[in-house]
Amino acid sequence: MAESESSGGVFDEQRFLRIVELMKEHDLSEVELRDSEQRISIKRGGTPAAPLTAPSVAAPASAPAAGSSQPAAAAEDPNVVVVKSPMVGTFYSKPNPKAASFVKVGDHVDPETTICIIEAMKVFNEIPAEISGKVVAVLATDEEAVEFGKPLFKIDTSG
Amino acid sequence: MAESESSGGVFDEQRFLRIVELMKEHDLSEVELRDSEQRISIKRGGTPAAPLTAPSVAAPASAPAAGSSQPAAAAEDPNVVVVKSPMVGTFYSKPNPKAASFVKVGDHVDPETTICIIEAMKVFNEIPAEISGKVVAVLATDEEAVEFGKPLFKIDTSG
Amino acid sequence: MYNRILIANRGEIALRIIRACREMGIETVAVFSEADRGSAYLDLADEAICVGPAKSAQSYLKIDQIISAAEVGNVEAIHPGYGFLAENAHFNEVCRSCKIDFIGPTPEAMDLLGDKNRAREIARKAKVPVVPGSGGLITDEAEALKVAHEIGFPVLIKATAGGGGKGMRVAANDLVLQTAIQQAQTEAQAAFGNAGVYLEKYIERPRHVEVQVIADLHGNAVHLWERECSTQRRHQKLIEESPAPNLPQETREAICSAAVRLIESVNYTNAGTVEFIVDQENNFYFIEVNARIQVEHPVTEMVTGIDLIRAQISVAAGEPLPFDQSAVVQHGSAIECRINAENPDRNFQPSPGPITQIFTPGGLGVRFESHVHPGYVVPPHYDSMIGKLIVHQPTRREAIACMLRALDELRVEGIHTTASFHKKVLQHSEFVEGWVDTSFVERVFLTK
Amino acid sequence: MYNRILIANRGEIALRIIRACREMGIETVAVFSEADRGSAYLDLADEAICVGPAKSAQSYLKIDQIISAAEVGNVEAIHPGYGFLAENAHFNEVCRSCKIDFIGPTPEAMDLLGDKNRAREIARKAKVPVVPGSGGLITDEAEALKVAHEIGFPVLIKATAGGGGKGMRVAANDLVLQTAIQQAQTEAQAAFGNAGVYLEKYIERPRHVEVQVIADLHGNAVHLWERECSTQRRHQKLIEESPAPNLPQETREAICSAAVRLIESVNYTNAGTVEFIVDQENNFYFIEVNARIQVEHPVTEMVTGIDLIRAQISVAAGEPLPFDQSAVVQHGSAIECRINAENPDRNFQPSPGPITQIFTPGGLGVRFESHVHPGYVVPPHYDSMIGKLIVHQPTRREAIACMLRALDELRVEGIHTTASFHKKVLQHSEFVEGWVDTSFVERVFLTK
Repeated sequence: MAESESSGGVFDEQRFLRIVELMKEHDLSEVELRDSEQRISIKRGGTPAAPLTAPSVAAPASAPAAGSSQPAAAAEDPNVVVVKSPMVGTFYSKPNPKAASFVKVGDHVDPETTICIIEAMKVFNEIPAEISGKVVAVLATDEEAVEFGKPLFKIDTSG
Repeated sequence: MAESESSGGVFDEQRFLRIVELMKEHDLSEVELRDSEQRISIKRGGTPAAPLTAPSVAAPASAPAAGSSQPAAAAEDPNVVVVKSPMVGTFYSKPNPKAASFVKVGDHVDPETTICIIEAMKVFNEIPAEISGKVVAVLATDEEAVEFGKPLFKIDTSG
Repeated sequence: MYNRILIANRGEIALRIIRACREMGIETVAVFSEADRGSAYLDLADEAICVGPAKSAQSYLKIDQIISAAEVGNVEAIHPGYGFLAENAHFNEVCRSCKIDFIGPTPEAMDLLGDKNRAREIARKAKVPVVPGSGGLITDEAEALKVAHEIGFPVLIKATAGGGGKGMRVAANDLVLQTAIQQAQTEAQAAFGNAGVYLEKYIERPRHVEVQVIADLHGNAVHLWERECSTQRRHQKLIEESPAPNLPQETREAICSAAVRLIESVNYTNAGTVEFIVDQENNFYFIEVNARIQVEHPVTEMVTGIDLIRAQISVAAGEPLPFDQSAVVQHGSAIECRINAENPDRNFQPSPGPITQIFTPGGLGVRFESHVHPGYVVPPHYDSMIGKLIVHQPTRREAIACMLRALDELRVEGIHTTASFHKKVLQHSEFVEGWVDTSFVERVFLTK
Repeated sequence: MYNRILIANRGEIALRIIRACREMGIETVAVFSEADRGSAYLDLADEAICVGPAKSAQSYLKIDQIISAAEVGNVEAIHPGYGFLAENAHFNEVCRSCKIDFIGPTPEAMDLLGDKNRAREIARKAKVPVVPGSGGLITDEAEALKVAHEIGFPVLIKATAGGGGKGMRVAANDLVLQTAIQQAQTEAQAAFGNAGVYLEKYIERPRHVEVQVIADLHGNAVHLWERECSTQRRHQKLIEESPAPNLPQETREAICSAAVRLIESVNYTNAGTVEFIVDQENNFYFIEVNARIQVEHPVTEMVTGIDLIRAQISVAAGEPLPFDQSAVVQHGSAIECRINAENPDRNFQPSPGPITQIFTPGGLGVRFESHVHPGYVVPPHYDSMIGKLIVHQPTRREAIACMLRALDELRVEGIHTTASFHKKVLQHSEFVEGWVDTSFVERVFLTK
């Protein structure tokens, strides 16, 4: 068995490369070979025609963010929620230049905890966390212009 | 096992290539062969989204007919060859209105047998069969305007 | 001149303004809702700022968000386009208080003309004809007859509290008027709890003719001639053209002068449209002023050769109009068809969704104004217009032929559009001969 | 007027002619090679006939197949477009013998002007300036000096059997001329086995200026003013415009009158272009006549408002020109960029293949003439031009700004195009100031 694995088993690089070569040569997009317990399945070229119909310069307006308060990085960790800006304006992490930040990484926040200020039309809007958890990242910098939906904080709701 | 693997196993390159060849010849995009534990699955050409980028109204100028004298209906029967018009003009099946047709279905033709006339610029061009075989279909009608590459006859070269 | 402006709009008009700015060397800040995120036209702006979710009320109509974007984007002026905040005098006022130029008329002029009755008053003072009427409630038959004889039959009886045709009656002579007055009063009482009615001259088969005007901050006001927009469905314009066909030259000149007179009387500035109805005898009556750029402005641009968006921006920035009245000449004939994502075979039901493929028409005299592209998804949140097809030819006959071939070239796959309906309209004898009135589309195509 | 014509061409010019015919109510028969089968523009013709395989020699250039298609298609006339058979006097003759109108000049006029030397003779007789020269071979130094003094230094010594620059020498004074004559003779002898040389005035940094003309069958000939086409790479025009910048009005008028004089002297009919070179002192010299419509005809259409393809078809059908000289006025400024499927970063190497996606520019003053569409495959068999981007604006400065924004909007994916190169050219001070000569592109962009 050990013998066959090196000279024809599914992990045999020579055979693998040979199949890939044949795929290129004959313009094969997908190959699957199976023999009882052995199985080799290779796809080539991938991402069918998506780039054709939806080039980067023209990403369709199809899939708008599902809602500004949804976690944006769910794939990372389902407990980590991204708090997004509810408005256009200028971000401030502290009530005044000499004060400490409202929150910093590691802090625990409650839904009503003010986490930052967004200045819009000369009005300083205190933004509450709206959820409970531990701040794991601050994603905006002081005096940064933020648009609607801009990620501001990551908060771990399991914390 | 060793025996079967070299002379017909799923990893047999000869067999693999034969399948690919057949796929090309018959323009197959996907093949799956399964026999109890053996399975061979091959896809070719891919670009599943072709219909999106190349809608019927805008069939790309990509794949011109491979050549006017190639069999057009190979999938039907590899022995049946379609004779196409080598020029633009008017099709006549007989030398004059009162005469019999040059050929009719069931007739045997040789390469030099005149099978029709194409009139172009007042010149009556006698068109030879250019292959041997039995006429199995006449695809143009008398006085029909035909373009370059228009199928005129089907000839069974095995007959 | 401005260095940087914000465009408080979306879609084709946002792209139209971006194009003008790029040509003028002005930077642009586009705003967008989440439904428009990723639209290709946003890439052509120097900056694009998301101002809210898909719903207009929370994005394109949200004044504080737009102003905030203007501040963050550091712009000197805002172009409102049409629709959304374009005729919102309050927004206009807020811009002023924030020291951001609003590219349009002043809040005062907008306010003054925004009320239809006040606008009619202004028109009367400027000696611009309005539809003659009783001017007040009619209480009895005798008064009704007197007024009717003054303004001339036929007359329209309208409920003062009315709407939707309820309590409306047309009377063509004394006899009919006498009975109709009572019926209308009874009907109005039943429908609105208010029996008050008034009389107005009934205009049979009216045409919608409007005049493009523009004025600078230095007292120069000019018109850019008229547009004919009678091809409408449910008061929505479908096809617009310039010049208006079959309009005597003296009428054309009289309407255009009246429009200038009216806007001069209120010191109106920037671009605007003065709308009239014209009856079958070419009498014209002022209806209202649209204090903004309009969807159909391109037909005027084609025949005059003047870029109206550039002109708007220039005059807002304080520059004098670069042309005087004598330099504004109509050359040839221009027609515009609004291409909507609607299914004309299903009562013009909206047809949002992905445009899998689009082939745009081209060639001499063809202009396609559209922000859509292959892969674009028409959002269901906004109006259904996906583009405007405009043609310009030496004659109206040639313009119709050119539009028909351009409509044939336009292919949109994935959604339904009104292109096929336009072809039917353009080939109808009434349109071809240039005698369309505002009832044309409903009368000819939509009654079964 | 014709009911049905055949278009003996492909690609953008075939589409251009189809569009004109549709607008005129004329049916069209398109021909195509197997490489163009399935191109979308063929769907816009009333009939499309395959005339052969991809190779032009066996399809678009095959006279018997084209004529046969015309007979089968039952047309009254053939429009040859440009290239292929457009200046083939024999084809023109065959059309006549088959009683099919050739939409272009007569075979006789074509023949007469097809030979450059004969054309120069005709020009001389019509008092149209040609580049001054010895008129015959120079045998010794003394004669060379005499001729050089007559025509003025600098002079160009050219081998009579020459080509490709071999045996060519520029001489700016007597001394250089004396040595150069001998060197040139020796070099010519070695290269061509023929020591014969002649002298011609050397034009430094010449500009290419050409005049659009058209004449009907009733003796009316007019010009449609000039085009400047000095932005060339390897004698291939890249950018064309009208009017020519920095050309004094009297020179403009003199060149245009000369062009009309020349074509009138040979009873030329239909559209044509008279090409000149203009030196830095605005002296102009006749070069040749292109007896056909040209790629760059749209810039003339934009500034004059005249549809040249329609005019060609009308005069071929025997109609009088619908305008006289005084009605042909230049309005504004138009520029055309040829968009080629070439990679400007790799020495303009052709880039055929599938266009996976294309976004076409639009808006006021922008015209895109192209037969390509998403999914179109640029065949490797023909020239690399995939479209022409044309803009029209009130001034040249605005036209350049408009072209730049339109080039930014144009996005072609899947293949390389020359769009990026055009942007560099349009922003170069020499172009912006309008002082481009025919060496500009090579001198500024291609020498490393």
